[in-house]
Formats: sequence, structure tokens, C-alpha cells
Amino acid sequence: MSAAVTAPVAIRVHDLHKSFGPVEVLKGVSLDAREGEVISILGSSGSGKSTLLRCINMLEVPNSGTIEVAGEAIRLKTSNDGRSRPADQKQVDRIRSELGMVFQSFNLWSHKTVLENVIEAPVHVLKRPRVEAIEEAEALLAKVGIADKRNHYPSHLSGGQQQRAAIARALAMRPKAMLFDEPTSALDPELVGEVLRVMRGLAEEGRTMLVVTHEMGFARDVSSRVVFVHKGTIEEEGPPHEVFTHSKSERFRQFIKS
Amino acid sequence: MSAAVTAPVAIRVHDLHKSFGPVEVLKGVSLDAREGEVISILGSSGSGKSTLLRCINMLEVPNSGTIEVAGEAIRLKTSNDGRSRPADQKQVDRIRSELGMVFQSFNLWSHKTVLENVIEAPVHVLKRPRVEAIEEAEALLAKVGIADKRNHYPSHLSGGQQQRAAIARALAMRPKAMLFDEPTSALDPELVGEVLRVMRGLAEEGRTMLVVTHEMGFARDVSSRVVFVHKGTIEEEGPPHEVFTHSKSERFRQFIKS
Amino acid sequence: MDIKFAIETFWSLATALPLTLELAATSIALGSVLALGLALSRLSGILALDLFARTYVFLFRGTPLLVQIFLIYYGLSQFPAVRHSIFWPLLREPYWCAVLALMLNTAAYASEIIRGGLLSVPHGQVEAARACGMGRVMIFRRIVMPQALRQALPGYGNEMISMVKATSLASIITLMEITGVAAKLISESYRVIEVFVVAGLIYLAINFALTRLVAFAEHRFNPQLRAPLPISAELKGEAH
Amino acid sequence: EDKKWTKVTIATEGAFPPYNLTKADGTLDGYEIELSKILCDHMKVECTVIAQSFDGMIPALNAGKFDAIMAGMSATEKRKEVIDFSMSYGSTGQAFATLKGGDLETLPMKGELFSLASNEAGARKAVDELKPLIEGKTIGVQTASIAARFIDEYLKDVVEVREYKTTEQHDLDLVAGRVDFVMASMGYLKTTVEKPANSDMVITGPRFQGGFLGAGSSVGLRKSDPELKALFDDAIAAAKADGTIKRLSEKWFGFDLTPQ
Amino acid sequence: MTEPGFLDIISFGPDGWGPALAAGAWMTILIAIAGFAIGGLIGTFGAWAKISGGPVVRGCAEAYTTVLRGIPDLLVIYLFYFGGSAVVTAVGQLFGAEGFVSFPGFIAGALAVGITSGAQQTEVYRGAFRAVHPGELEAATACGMGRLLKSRRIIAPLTLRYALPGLGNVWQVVLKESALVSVTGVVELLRQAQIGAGSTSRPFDFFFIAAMIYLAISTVSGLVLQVTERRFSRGVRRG
Ligand SMILES: Nc1ncnc2c1ncn2[C@@H]1O[C@H](COP(=O)(O)OP(=O)(O)OP(=O)(O)O)[C@@H](O)[C@H]1O
Ligand SMILES: Nc1ncnc2c1ncn2[C@@H]1O[C@H](COP(=O)(O)OP(=O)(O)OP(=O)(O)O)[C@@H](O)[C@H]1O
Ligand SMILES: [Mg+2]
Ligand SMILES: [Mg+2]
Repeated sequence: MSAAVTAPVAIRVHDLHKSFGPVEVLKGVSLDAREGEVISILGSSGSGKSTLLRCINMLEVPNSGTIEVAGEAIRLKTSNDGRSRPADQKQVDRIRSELGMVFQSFNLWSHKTVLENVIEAPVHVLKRPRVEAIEEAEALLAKVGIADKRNHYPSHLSGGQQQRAAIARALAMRPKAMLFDEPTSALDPELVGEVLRVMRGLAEEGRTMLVVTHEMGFARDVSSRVVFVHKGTIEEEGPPHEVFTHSKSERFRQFIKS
Repeated sequence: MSAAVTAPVAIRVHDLHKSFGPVEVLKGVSLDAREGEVISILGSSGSGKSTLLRCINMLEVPNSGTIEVAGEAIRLKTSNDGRSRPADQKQVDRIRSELGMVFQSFNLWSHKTVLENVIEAPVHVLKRPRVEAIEEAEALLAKVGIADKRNHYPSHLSGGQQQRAAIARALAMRPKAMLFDEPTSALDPELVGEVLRVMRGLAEEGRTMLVVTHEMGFARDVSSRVVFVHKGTIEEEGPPHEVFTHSKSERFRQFIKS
Repeated sequence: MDIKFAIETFWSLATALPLTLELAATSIALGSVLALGLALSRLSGILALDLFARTYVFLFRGTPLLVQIFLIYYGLSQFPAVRHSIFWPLLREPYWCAVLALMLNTAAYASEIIRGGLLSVPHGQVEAARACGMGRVMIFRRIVMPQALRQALPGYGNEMISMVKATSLASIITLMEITGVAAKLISESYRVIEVFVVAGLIYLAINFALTRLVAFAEHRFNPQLRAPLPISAELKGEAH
Repeated sequence: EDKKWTKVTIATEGAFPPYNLTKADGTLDGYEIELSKILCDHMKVECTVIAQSFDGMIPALNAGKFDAIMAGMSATEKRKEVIDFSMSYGSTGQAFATLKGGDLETLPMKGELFSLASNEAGARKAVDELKPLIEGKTIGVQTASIAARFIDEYLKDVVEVREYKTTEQHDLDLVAGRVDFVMASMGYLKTTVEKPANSDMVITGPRFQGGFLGAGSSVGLRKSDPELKALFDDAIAAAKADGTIKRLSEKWFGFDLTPQ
Repeated sequence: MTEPGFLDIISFGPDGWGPALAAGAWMTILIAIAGFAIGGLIGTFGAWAKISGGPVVRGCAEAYTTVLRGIPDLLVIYLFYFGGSAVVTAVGQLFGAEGFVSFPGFIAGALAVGITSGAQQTEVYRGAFRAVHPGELEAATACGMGRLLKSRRIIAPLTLRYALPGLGNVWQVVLKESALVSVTGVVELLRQAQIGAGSTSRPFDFFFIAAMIYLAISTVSGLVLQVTERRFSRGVRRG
């Protein structure tokens, strides 16, 4: 469970700041995720968890701070209008293809079937052979239990089915690291167990994972480290067995009490 | 907790069938919800829970079966093309205004701010005075903890904030009965507790509620009855203390075990 | 209505059909490429491109096509410099002047339609593609464009039909397409309504075919609006 | 029952100088406008002259939008199938125009007038003499005008024809070099070449009139209004006899176009 | 007499065409506004018919859009102008009026333009409606909003958001289409320019100034459209 503390850093976030207009959502967040680590990101609604994940793969460009993926820092530049943006789009695209992401709102492509959603990036970004991609996609869909829905369009799926399709889509990229934004929110307890098992498997393969979750069970049992975000900063951090039993943060103790 | 078994029936569903194309999703569901009852609807993903709720307020028109709200049956007719549809649109609109609904995917109106979303229906459907509606809306937004976001557009909200706005919007109608489709899926444990407390308050006021949920805690502690939907039929039903301890259904026992 | 006259009229007009179709097809095809470029310029965020596209659309949407054709055909040829340039062999020909005017005009309209379609694609769809590491071009080609197209298609259908009808203006620069021939028949017979009704029916037939084509494309582009396939069909589909 | 005419509405184009034109202040003027006033005085009717686009003028007459047309319209056989015409109030014949310095400037028989009605043979001979000189050239004419008809009848195999919606447009293409020469009414061409903008244009070769070229400009009338035709015929005859037409045409065109 | 310059021609002085051109421009605007408004009514109704009408209503709407988009606009105007006169005359004679009763060219023109643009607006609204997220409509339905209320409060603003670029196009088309109305004897801008061109043999001056006036009208309407577009796009996220 505990990834070697000596493993190389897969994702490093340093002093990240992000504002939307006048509101500062992230106020200097720093975080190191070593290879094979599974980090649960906890925090109340609106505390900035999604924003943190979205900054890591540059869907939101931070105002300041650095992000390194596999030792490579994403270069930013400040454009004329004073906003910062990526200096090298190619670099960002490459890094993104190594980071899988499951969105809180799924964002499945509405004009493609489930299967097409899953093979889209492997075939077109990673240039894998189509047949191979389909084979793998079907295995993934079976794993999350929606193989029978592979030719359906997202608008014909139930909420949980959409979420599972989104998970399969992210896994199909075989990314080195994964960013999950509440990947089990729409799932029933059985499926939650199922999906957590899949994620644990990934962790055992040595894949790094950052998981925004409200599942305390997952945080406690599966993750190697727990991070508690509160009002834009990291208020508490540590191995689950430590933070869940004797946390220094009053706020965190209150959060997990409920 | 247990609503008087003699209370009048608020929502009666009888032998409901619904197919999408060739796939039969609901295969004869019957359910009586008495006034003041809180019914938890459990079931695995894709079992037809959302479809059931959506049929009750005619967002999906059932293929056959009857639905009664407060003793009044929704009249259906079969149109020339063989599909059934409501016979009296006015009746359906009236009944809908008495049923609050929180969608699994929130469905906030993207062109209106949070506050506008909440007062829209009270002002325009129920013709309440605007000032009064605003006052009440602000109280509701405060209750769910997003009073400070009242002038934001939905696209600028976090997932949990959107969900709470959707809940406030449904409550603002002061409906006689409420249909909740996974109302706490995007919320952190603290907020879940908060929202469940609000719902319990509603139940105590005698409001009927049908709640699709994956929160076993809620099902066990708050609801007066639990319904387990499996493959389009009701597989198990009863007061929570009964079904959770000695259920006849093998499938249900397995479902809650995880 | 005089059936014999109508039939005669029909046959005279039918000889002009190929020219009408050719004008419409050429200018729509060339115009769509230009339109895409303009729409992308508008959305590129590059000030110079944006301004250029805005001005272009402003000029070509803001003035009547009749005036544009007139100025391109009669106006340009007033300048000796144009007459001695390498473009003269093309500009000398009424056909190419008509194609040029129609193409420039339709590009302005179509670029706005395409832009509307591009803007209607929900943000989350683009984000999901970005998160997969798709580059700008690929996102555009595989995610944005298909969704934008299906949104823009009804409007674009409108525009193509307008273009078919707009070819009629080519008659003022001596091209004998359907309206040109119709005008000639009218000034010989003075039966405006009869000739126009026959001509109208021919245009209607062309445009009807075009609408069906667009409707078919719409159907193809909007699979998610159709009922889900029956399982058996799905399995059959899997075979190939 | 005979109808007593007291009010007559006359349509003109208002954009075909010098027959009819619009002045900057919006009022109509021109040969036909002045003539119409004199004719109406003679007929003792009250006239209103309105401007109307040339396309659709004949159907509009038949639909009752107005009662008469005076718009430089030649009374041809084709048109006579649809409407009636009064006697002619002006005949100028059809002439050629080309660019100064071009090889067609020196066409023979310059200014000679041939009548297809009284001297068919002479006209044919003149045409045959022209043929080798204009072989392979491109000519511009107005669509379905009598000039177009003339080319179709006599020169179809010799020249390439381009048809224009208005005469002013073939003038533009003449200047641009897309056509080598044009054929149009002498009345029109004469005033056109005198404009400063057209200083490069000259009238060349012989003129033709009569026969299928029509009896010259006439008042167009509904077939159902024979009384009105009688009134106009009477008035035009009087205007011819007392020299009014000669005086007006010399003022507007610079030459006499009283029909024989 | 010396040839007047370009500025003399367009001036409001004694030999200037200024007043005539201004009157023509005003007529163009009137016809365009009337035609666009009529088209808007028809378009709304047509889109409604196509989206939620029964098979018969849908069929009618389909036939209407196909035919009116398919035939040249000039034909529609002719049919209204001559056909309208025939009808009005027949009705007039029924009540004892004598001879021809004229159908005013302006009304015929505005109706004809309205009916053709109605067909185009139908398609624009229909396309835009489809871009609206279905969930947002469901939410309105679930509140018990009646058809009208839902249309007014939710569908209209959301549809307009996506329809505005297309409507801008239709407006431009209508503006230019008003020129065809001149066959009914109405003197609008382009007709005035042609009259001027014919009467003075200065086609380029007149077409140029006409183009400038059209551009001026477009500029003003473009600004209005931009403001409206911004208003209706509130709450949209774009990347
Ligand atoms: N519009 C539709 N067209 C076709 N099939 C549909 C449609 N909507 C739902 N379905 C199918 O009906 C089944 C039931 O869907 P429903 O949304 O009711 O599930 P659910 O119980 O709410 O699941 P979840 O917990 O995942 O939300 C699913 O298998 C789904 O694929
Ligand atoms: N595009 C935006 N514009 C303005 N404010 C935004 C935007 N996106 C997010 N915010 C604000 O930033 C804050 C953090 O949002 P974020 O989505 O990161 O929260 P979260 O921790 O993921 O919450 P949840 O658990 O509810 O999903 C919220 O208060 C939200 O209102
Ligand atoms: Mg979030
Ligand atoms: Mg559901």
C-alpha cells in the first residue's frame, strides 16, 4: 500500500495559485505524488478539489506556481494581456496523453457511441491499431460492466453507466498517472466496490493516482496518502491510518466525524 | 418515522411498464407512497430507478400502467402512431407543479443565475410575488450553504454547488411530494449530513418523498420504507429495519453486503 | 395554363440546367473552404485574422449580391491595370466572374453559420478531448467539427439553397442559366407568370433534391437522436 | 358599352434616356414625358405618369396596374400577340457602335438607312457586304430586343452574340473589350456616344429599320381598350401633322425621328 | 455643361440625388423590418410545428419550408403582386367596385418577403432548438411549467442564444431581398440606384453609393445583433 518513499516523483505541484476573477480558489497548494502512490483528495464542496485536478493537466491555467509531470516542468508564459498560458502547446498535449482524467460531469462525447468514446484517443492520439484498441476497449467495458451498452450513445445511458463509460475511456489510454474526479459518485455500493477494486489493481501495477472522493472507505483502505483541501490550501496530509486517527487539524476531524 | 399506514396515498404507481425501443426497462412496477412517507429507492446502476421517477412526473410516458397523484389518476391516451401520451396536458402541468424533482444531472438553466434558477418556477408557475420568492430563495440557498453563490451562473459552480442549487430549486416550489434522484451524489460527507437533515425536516412536515439513493445510511435511518429495484421490477420492499436484517431476496442481501 | 406552352418552356429552360448546377456546385464548394477559414479566423483569438474576417463578412454580407456581381464583372474591367494583369483571362470570362462573386458571397454567410455551430459545442466536450492529450487540430477535427456540423447543418442547408437561387443573378453578366433563359422567354412571350412558374418548379426540384440530401446528412450526423438499435442489429453491425 | 376616358395612367421606365429619365429631384423627364403631356392635352384626359421597372411592364398593364405604356417600346409582332399598340411616335432604326481606333470603326455605308419593309434586297446586300469584315467578332445586344432579333436573322453564323439585360451594360463590356461592337437603337446610341464618359465609342456602319424590327416606339395598350387606342392614334397623328414630334425629337435626340 | 462629380451626385443640393436615395433607403428599411417581423412570426410557428406538431401539422410545415425555400423569391413576389390583385379585384367587384382594385405594392412585397424569410427562420429556430441541452427543458417541465410558460421563459432565451448568428444571416438576406420588391413599383434603394444609373449613365457611382448605404444599415443592425448576442450568451462557458 505505501509506495516506496524513495520512488521518483510522478507529479509535483508547487505553490499553485488560481483565481476565477476576484475569487482566489487555490491559495498556494503544494503536493508531491510519487510513482505508484494513490492519493485521496478530500475536502468540502467548493474547496477547490476539481480545480486542483484541472490545473494539473492544464485545463485551467494556474496564475502562478509550477507543475511537474515525471520530472518535466510544464512551461508557462505570461501573454500580453497579463494572463499566463502554456508556452509549448505540444508539450502540454504530450503530457496530457500520459495523464488519464475522469471528469466529475463525465463529458462523454455525445456524437460517439460508448465504444467509439473509448477507442477515440487510443486510436487517434496514441495511434494504436484500431482492432487492438477495440479489443482492449471491450475488455475494459466488460470490467466496468457495460459491455452490452457499447453501441449506445451517451444520451441513452443511465447516470452510473455514463460514469463507468467515462472511467473506461480514461483507462483505455493506459496513462502513467490518473486523475479521478469523484469517479464513483453515481454508482451503487456494489459497483463502487467493483470500481475501487479496478483502481486498486491499477495501483498495484504501479500507476500513480490522484482521486477526489467523498468515499471515506476508499480513502482509508486503498489510498497511500490522504490530502485534505480546505478553502484553497492543504489543511492536512498524511498516511490514512495517521490522519484518520490523530489529525492535528480540528477542521479535518470535524469533516470526517459526520 | 413510520408514517401512519392509514394516511391517504400520495403517489400510487400501478403495473408500470416502460420500454426504450426494444429494451423493456420497467417490467410492471407497483408502488404506493402514503402522505409523509419517505421511500428510498435502491438498486444497481441501470436497473431503472431514474426511469421510474421520470415516469411518475411524465417526463417519460409509460407504455402502460397507471399513475395517481393525490388520488387523481393521470389520464393517458394512445395516439395514432401507437404511442401513449397524456390526454390532458393541463392536468399533467398542474400535477408536476406539485411534485418537486431533483435530477441526477442537476439540469440547472444555464442562462440564469443560481437565484434566478430558484425563483423562476415560484414566480412564473405559482405566481408568487417576486419579493417574497427572492426572500424564500435566499433562505433556502443559505440552508444548503451556497448563499454566497446566488449571483453565479451554473457553469461557474463546482459540482456539489450545482447539486445544492438544484435541491434549492426543487424545494422552492414547496411541493407536496418530492422526487430526488441521487441528491447527494456530488456532496461531501458533511454536506450529505446537512442535506439529509433538511430532508428529514421535510419528512416531519408530512411531505412525501421518493429518493433514489446509494446512501445506505440514509435508507436505513431516515426512510420509512425501502424499495429495491432490480432489472425493472421491485425485488424487495419493506421497512428498513426489516429488509436490512432479514431480507427474503438473495439479490438484495448481496447488494447491501458490499 | 397553356400546357403546350409550359412544356415548350420547360424544354428551353432545361438546356440551361447544367450551367445553373455547375455554377452552384463550384461556388458552394469553393465557398465552403473559404468559409471555414473565415470562421476559424474569427475564433482564432489572433487579432489581425479576427479583424480581417470581421471586415470581410461585413462587406460581403452587407451589400447586395447583385451589386457585387456588377462591380466584379463590369467594375473591375474598367481598370486598364486589371485588363492587363495575369488574372484577365479568368476575369474576362463571365463564368469565372460569377463563380468568384458567388463564392465570395456565400463564404461570408456560411462562415457565420459555421461559427455559430462551433460555439454551440459544450465546453466539457472539448475538455475531455484535451485531457486525452489531443492537440488542437485533432480536437477540432474529431470532436468539435462533427458536433458543430450537425448543429450548423440546417442553416447550411438554407445557405446552399440560397446559392442555387442566387445563380439566377449571373444572368446580368450574360450567362444564360435558367433565369437568363426565362427572362428571354418572357420578353418574347410576355407570359411572366407561366414562365416563372415553370422556372420555379425547376428550381424547386433542384432544391427539393438538395433538402433531401441535407436531411439525410442530418440523420447521419445525429445518430444519438435516433432510437437505440435493437440488440440483433447491434450484433449484426459487429460482424463487419 | 363605350367607356369614357377621363383619367389615364401611363407607365414609363424612368431610366432610358433620352426617351424617359428621372431627374435628381425625382421627377420624370424625357422625350416621351413631354410628348405624353401634349397627347393628353389633345385627348382631353388627365394623365398621371408613373415609373415602373421594364420587366413585368406588359403583364402589369394586362393586370390593370395602369392603362398605357410609353417606355421606348417597339411595336413588334410578338408583343402584338399580347397587347395592342397605337401608331408609332418615333422610329430611329438600329445601328452599330464600336470603339474608336478599332478595326470596326471604318465599316462602310456609315449612316445609310435601309428599310426591311420597302427595300429588303438592298438591306440584304448591305449585310452581305458587312459579313467578311465582322467575321468572328463578338457582338453585344440587349436580351430579346429587336437588335437581338436582327442578328439572329441575318448574322447568326458570322458573329458570336452576347446578350445583356440592359443596353448600358453592353456599353460597359464594349469599353472593357469583352465585345467588339454592339447593336442598339440609333436614338439610344446617338445620345450615349455624346456622353463624356463614352468618348471612346463611335457609331459605325449602316442603320436598319422597318419589317420585323417593328414600326418604332408606340404606346402599349390593353386589347380590351380600343377606345383608348383610337384616342392615342388620333392624338399622335395630330402631333405628327403639326410638327410636334419633329420639334421634340430634335430637342431630345438631335435628329428627326418622325415615322414615315 | 460640365459633368457633375461624385459628391455632386450624392449631395442633397439642387442636382443631387441625396433626397431620392435617402427615401429609397428608408423604404428598404421599412420593407425589411416588416418582412423580417412577419417571417419571425411564421418561423416561430413553423419551428414549433416541425418539432412538436402532429404528423399532419409537421407535413404542412415541411411542405411550406421546402416550397418557399425552393422557389425563387421573385416568383413569390410576382404571385403576391399579380395574384393578390386578382383576389382583391374579385372581392372589390363583389361589393360593386368598378374595374381593377390595386393591391398595394408595399404590402405585397412585405408579405412576400415575410413568407420567404419565414421559411428560413423556421429552419434556424429548429436547428437552434436542437442545440439546447435537453436536461434544461426537462427541468422546466418537471416544475409544472405549461407549454407557453416554458417556451417563453426557458426555450425562447436558450434557443435564441444559438439562433442569433443564423438570424443575423436571415436579416441580411431580407435586407437585400427587399430589392426584389421593386418589380411591384415600390422604389427602394437598389431600384433608386438603377434609376439613377440609367438616367445619368453613371452606374458605378450609383452602385457604389448604394453599397455604402447598405453597409451603413448593416453596421447599425450588426451592432444591435452583437449586443443581443452578448446578452443571451450569459452563463455560457467557452474554451
Ligand atoms: N433515452 C433512453 N434510450 C434508451 N435507453 C435508455 C434511455 N434512458 C435510459 N435507458 C436505459 O434504461 C436503463 C435504465 O436506466 P435508468 O436511468 O433508469 O437507470 P438507473 O437505475 O437510474 O441507473 P443509475 O443508478 O446508473 O442512474 C439503462 O440500461 C439505460 O441504458
Ligand atoms: N469557471 C469558474 N468561474 C468562476 N468560479 C469558479 C469556476 N469554476 C469553479 N469556480 C469556483 O471555484 C470554487 C472551487 O470549485 P471546485 O470545482 O474546484 O470545487 P470542488 O472542491 O471540486 O467542489 P465539489 O466537491 O462541489 O465538486 C467554487 O467555489 C466554484 O464556485
Ligand atoms: Mg468538484
Ligand atoms: Mg439514474
